[in-house]
Amino acid sequence: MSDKPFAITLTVGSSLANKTGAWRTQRPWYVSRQPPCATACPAGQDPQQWLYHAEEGYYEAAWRGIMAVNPFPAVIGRVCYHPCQAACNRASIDEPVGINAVERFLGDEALRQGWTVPIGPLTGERVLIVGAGPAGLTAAYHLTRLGHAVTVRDANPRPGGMMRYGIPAYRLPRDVLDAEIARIVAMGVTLDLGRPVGDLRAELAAGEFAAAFIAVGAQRGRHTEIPAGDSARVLDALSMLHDVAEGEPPLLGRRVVVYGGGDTAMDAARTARRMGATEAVVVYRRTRERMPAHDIEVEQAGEEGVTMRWLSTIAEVGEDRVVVERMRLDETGFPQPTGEYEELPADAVVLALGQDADLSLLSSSPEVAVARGAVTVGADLMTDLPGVFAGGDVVDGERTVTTAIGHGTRAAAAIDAYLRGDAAVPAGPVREPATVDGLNPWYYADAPAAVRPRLAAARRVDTFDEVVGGLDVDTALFEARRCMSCGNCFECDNCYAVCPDNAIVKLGPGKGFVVDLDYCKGCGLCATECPCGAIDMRPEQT
Amino acid sequence: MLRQIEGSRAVAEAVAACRPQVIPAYPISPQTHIVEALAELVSAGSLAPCEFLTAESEFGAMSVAIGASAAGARAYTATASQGLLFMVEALYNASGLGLPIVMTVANRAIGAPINIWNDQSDAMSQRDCGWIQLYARDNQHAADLHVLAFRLAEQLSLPVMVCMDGFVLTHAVERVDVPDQSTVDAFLPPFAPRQVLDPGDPVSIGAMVGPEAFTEVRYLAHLRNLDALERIPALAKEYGALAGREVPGLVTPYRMVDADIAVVALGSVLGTLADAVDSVRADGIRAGVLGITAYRPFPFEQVRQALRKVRRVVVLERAFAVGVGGIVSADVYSAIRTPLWTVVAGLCGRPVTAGSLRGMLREATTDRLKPLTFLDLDHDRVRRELRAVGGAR
Amino acid sequence: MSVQPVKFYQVGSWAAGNRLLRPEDRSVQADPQRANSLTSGHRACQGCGEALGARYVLDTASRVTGGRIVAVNATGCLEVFSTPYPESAWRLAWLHSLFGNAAAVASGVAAALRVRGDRDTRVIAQAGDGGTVDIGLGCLSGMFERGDDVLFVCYDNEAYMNTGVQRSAATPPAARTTTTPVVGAVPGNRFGQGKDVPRIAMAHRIPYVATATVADLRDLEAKVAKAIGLRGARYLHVLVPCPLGWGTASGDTIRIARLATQCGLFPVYEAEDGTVTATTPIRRQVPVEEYLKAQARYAHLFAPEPRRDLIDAIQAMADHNIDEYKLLDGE
Amino acid sequence: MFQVRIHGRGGQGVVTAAELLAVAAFAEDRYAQAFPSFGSERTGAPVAAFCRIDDHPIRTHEPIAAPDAVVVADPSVLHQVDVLHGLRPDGYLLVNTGRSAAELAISGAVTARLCLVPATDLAREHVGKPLPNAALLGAFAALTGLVRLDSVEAAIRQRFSRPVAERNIAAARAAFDIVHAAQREASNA
Repeated sequence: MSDKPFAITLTVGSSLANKTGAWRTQRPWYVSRQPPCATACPAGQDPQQWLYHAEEGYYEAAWRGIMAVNPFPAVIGRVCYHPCQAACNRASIDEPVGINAVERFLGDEALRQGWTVPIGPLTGERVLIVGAGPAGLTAAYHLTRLGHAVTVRDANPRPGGMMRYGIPAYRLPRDVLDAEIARIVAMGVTLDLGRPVGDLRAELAAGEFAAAFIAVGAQRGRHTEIPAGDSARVLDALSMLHDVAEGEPPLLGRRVVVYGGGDTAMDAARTARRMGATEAVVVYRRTRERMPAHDIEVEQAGEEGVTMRWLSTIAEVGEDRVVVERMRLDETGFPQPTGEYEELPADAVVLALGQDADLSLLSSSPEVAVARGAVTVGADLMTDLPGVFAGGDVVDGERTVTTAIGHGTRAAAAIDAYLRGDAAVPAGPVREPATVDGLNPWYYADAPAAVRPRLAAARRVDTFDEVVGGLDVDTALFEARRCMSCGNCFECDNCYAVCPDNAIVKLGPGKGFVVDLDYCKGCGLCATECPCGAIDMRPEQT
Repeated sequence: MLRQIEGSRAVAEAVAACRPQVIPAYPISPQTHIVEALAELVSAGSLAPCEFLTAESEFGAMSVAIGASAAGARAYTATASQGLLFMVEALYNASGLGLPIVMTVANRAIGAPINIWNDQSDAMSQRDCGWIQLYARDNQHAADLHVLAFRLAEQLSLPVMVCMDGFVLTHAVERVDVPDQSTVDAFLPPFAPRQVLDPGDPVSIGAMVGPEAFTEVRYLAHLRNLDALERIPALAKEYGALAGREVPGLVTPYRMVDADIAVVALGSVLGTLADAVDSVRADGIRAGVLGITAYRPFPFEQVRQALRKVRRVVVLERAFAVGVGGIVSADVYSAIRTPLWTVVAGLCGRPVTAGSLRGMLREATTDRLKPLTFLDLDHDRVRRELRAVGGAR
Repeated sequence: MSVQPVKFYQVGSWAAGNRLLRPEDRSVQADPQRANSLTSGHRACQGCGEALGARYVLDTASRVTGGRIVAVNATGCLEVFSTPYPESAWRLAWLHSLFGNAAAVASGVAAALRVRGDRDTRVIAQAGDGGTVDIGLGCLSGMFERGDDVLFVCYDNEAYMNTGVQRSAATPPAARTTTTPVVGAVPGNRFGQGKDVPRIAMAHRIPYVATATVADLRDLEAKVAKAIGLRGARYLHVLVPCPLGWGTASGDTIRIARLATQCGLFPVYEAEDGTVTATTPIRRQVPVEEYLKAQARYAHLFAPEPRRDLIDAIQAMADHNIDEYKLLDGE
Repeated sequence: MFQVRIHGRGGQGVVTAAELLAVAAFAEDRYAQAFPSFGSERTGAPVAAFCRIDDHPIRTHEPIAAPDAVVVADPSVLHQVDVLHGLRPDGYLLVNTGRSAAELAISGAVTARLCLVPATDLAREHVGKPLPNAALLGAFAALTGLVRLDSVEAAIRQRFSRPVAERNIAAARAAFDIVHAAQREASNA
């Protein structure tokens, strides 16, 4: 304005003519890092991605995020040992985010709301899946979404595999399992039950199926030679759990000894308590620390009155007792006999010494390599027999429902690619890991994990009611919001606020931010004050 | 209205008639009676709306005036001597920012040695601070100059200093026609600032200016200051017509028509000079007086014209530059470019008597006056002191 | 089971904004429509804490008053880097007069507004520590004592940065400045000197005195809003780290300010009518070393050989603050 | 032009006295100029004030060196300052005292126009306070005839609130009468 005194009085905002971006030697760069929860998930889920929706109360969107990978949120929300939480960066601040509990809440909410998943246009291709367990049903779900016609065959009269016949109802209520399976079946999957597949080659000879997925699981309980009297009752844990699941519980008596140290042993002992056993003793040859069973299982078993005998082997089984030999660990940590014996009263002995897969269906397919009881597969889970894939407990790896679901998902993708004639499954972008030292934890308020209510331990022993309760709407939201969004912008506006030069442009909800390079001097405040480490400073090339 | 009234009171009432809106003040003799009177008028509600603030220092007082003026309020304050010097930084800022503040300086000497009596060393020390400087010859003039000062300041967006001799005028009870409200209102429109701090139309006032523009800023300020030489006579005429009396503007000649010796001076000494001139004329000495009202900007042309035919020019100084001599003399010389006499008189309240002035005129006309003379200097005392320090000359 | 109240644990109340919050509950700085009172193109150094503090304060004041503010600025970095002819980075009515008179000039502006009957426009005076605790203290005290309707904000970076990092009365003990060089038995600034101006302000019994830092945006904004809501003389003392003068990385400005509060050296509190009414507790206490180590102006405390004695003396100052302001008494 | 110098002590109101005299002259439409001896004297210190009265505008601002009249409001300054300094040979000397010239050790030779008046006593009597100004002005009016008594009264009324003014006017009149009577005696003698 000319009426203003020359030079002494200036027009407001005229500094915009001075492009201070020229001072910059480094520039902020918005990045997306791989959160540890996603890295750790055997099912290949990215919990952060769906928690983001859950934080806002968009539960259906969150649930669909899960369903993109895992069709069993309600099941996994109960039976998963959640390695995601073990990896969670929040553990270094207070406690890990209860990802698993939120997943269960979302799974249950979906069942309450009756949410369904659409299927794609039919391709006309048919796929055979052997085994209606988590791996098989997951593969069936994804293939069906992709438009392929899927037939699932299983020897058992009911679907679910280990989810039904291995995991007791107090850990996984059957109505939940049935509902999530029913949702898959409703998509058009053909279930062919009570129909074991004896010879895969013969099965595929008809050419009805363009591809097959072997997911028969490991159903056969391992045995060991123990001298036993004629009248001694020795059962196998798997068949015991199977019979209980089928409603034909075996007679065990008042005093039960379970032999083994895995989760199955805990399941057997806790089931025995529920079947009326006054004493349930777990005998294991190593120490608690070396026990393969997950802590939560051991802990809950203890709460339910199950007792443990570490460093012990069963030498002999009599009519109403077992003879136990004490062991000691040698320097390699291997148990060695001590020659010291004692007796335990026992009406029945349940063997939980691990399981093997029944691979007889491959007996006429020698080209399919098998090593140490597991089918050999490539990265795409395909066997040596083109078009024949395998996953779940029949291949090498951790034998959990979560891992099986991961296999099912990967196999489905691989089978789809195979059917389309694509070479490899397109791999997702490789992201740098979001480590805890990349965070600025100051900005995260302290928060304890939401309480997961439990039924009184006393009630568990005579009922198969679910032991661990779920989160309600409030606590689910609470838990979801504890996520720190490691390595990925969650629009906290810090970068926008801390820039001394107003050089961060806010694009609006969901759109994030961009740097105005006309004015950014490259001070790096935005990167330092980004809570989740989603901004890098990169040198300007000169 | 004609009143027998103390100069400070007359000035305070003239200022009040100008409706100042913010008056910050810090007390210092001999300015006190002016701000006391204004404080009373504000408290009594007869000057409203107006904010009277007691500042924590003269520096603070001028700073408050700067803020008030920049925010669009008519601001006034008064000070003297050390107080004016304590304000110096803010004085330059007020003129640099072009804020039309009006301030009375009740002229007083500067210490050390500490003193309270009248001379013009204080205002003279600020002759270059960018303010317009007007010097009152008597209390009527002082009262009228304040009314004129507000209009002039606001026309030019420049601060104006009205200088009146401390005690000699501020404490003298004389006959004054105190400007009445209707006359002032007719002459002085409400303050319409050139620039104002307004959230509705924001500007940034007080930028840092470097070599690329500072010279131009200063040159423009100089032109604006010179503009006062055109406006002052017009305003004096206009206001004089309204007030019904003559209001001395840039310069005032007295018996200069046939004068061959002229005394140039500022302030209250002009009255005494007129008496002295009258009496020496009785002795046949054709003397005259040129009174200067507007010292900044300096009216070179008017002074040149007034002294055109004069053979001898004496500049009577109420202040002096140690190591140099006359202050006003330098300005007068650059106006006339002919040799002149500098007489330093009445420092720190030493009376300037008609007798001494007559003697001065006689010496001047007989060429016995030294180029730099200290009127009524106690030569014996000086000689004794010089001897005492062994610095006899 | 006990239902816990739903909070935004992802960022709590610490980050500027949060997509989970209602817009009105987000900080002013999260608002895409914020005033940007000090806009882009100013010439402050990279990571300047003062530039940040000034925008935080004035944007909040602007939001609270609907843009009716006038700012008076003392001479100093903020003035120099914001208004070098021909460009101004301010987007509000702004006046710079002198180094030592910001408070008095603001008093004059307030008087002018009062006499014009404008009660909506609020006056903010701002100065660095030099313009506040040293050369400006006389005018500031006068403004306090008269109760003029002005909010005076001191952006304290603990030295005269504009002139090249010379000591001010706000420079902390042991700190290196160009006039407190690191030589002699006690290198850097002397112990036992300096002024606690917030306390001096409190001694005037003015309605509101508060300290804050650029590390706690919401706290700062709340205090500005509260101060603007009150009439009379108010004083806000904001710690603004200076990367140049403190010898810190430009990206660490906020982190350093945070450490200053978390070690106890800079107590954050509010006082009304001369009495402390609220303090912001330390959330994650750290020893003073962590704060000192990050700044080159304290390098001589750690090398060539560590000066445990001086570090302990500084820790003692922090501990004294922690006791005096009960900084560890939890929320 | 008639010039007056008033001597007294700080706090006795000699400055006010000079001002009242000027106002009285103004009331008679004459020109006057009153001013104090500029200084920072505190209460009790000897001070002086001045007043000029003329029928023409007064231009000069120099101090009064040769007064036509000297008023001494406090006799205790008589031998402390040279109150007679510059006094015209035929000048007036008005002294506030209840004593005689001899007692005050003022030789009658000083001036023919010496006048002693107990202004403080009159003030005590009429005003109730030992403030001699009004009485002295009344006496001055009688002694010099420079201003009329009613002009002095007008000045007093203008300056003070009504009751105070009336009491001071009473004192002024009393002093006026005393001096007037004394003058008549002298002229009759």
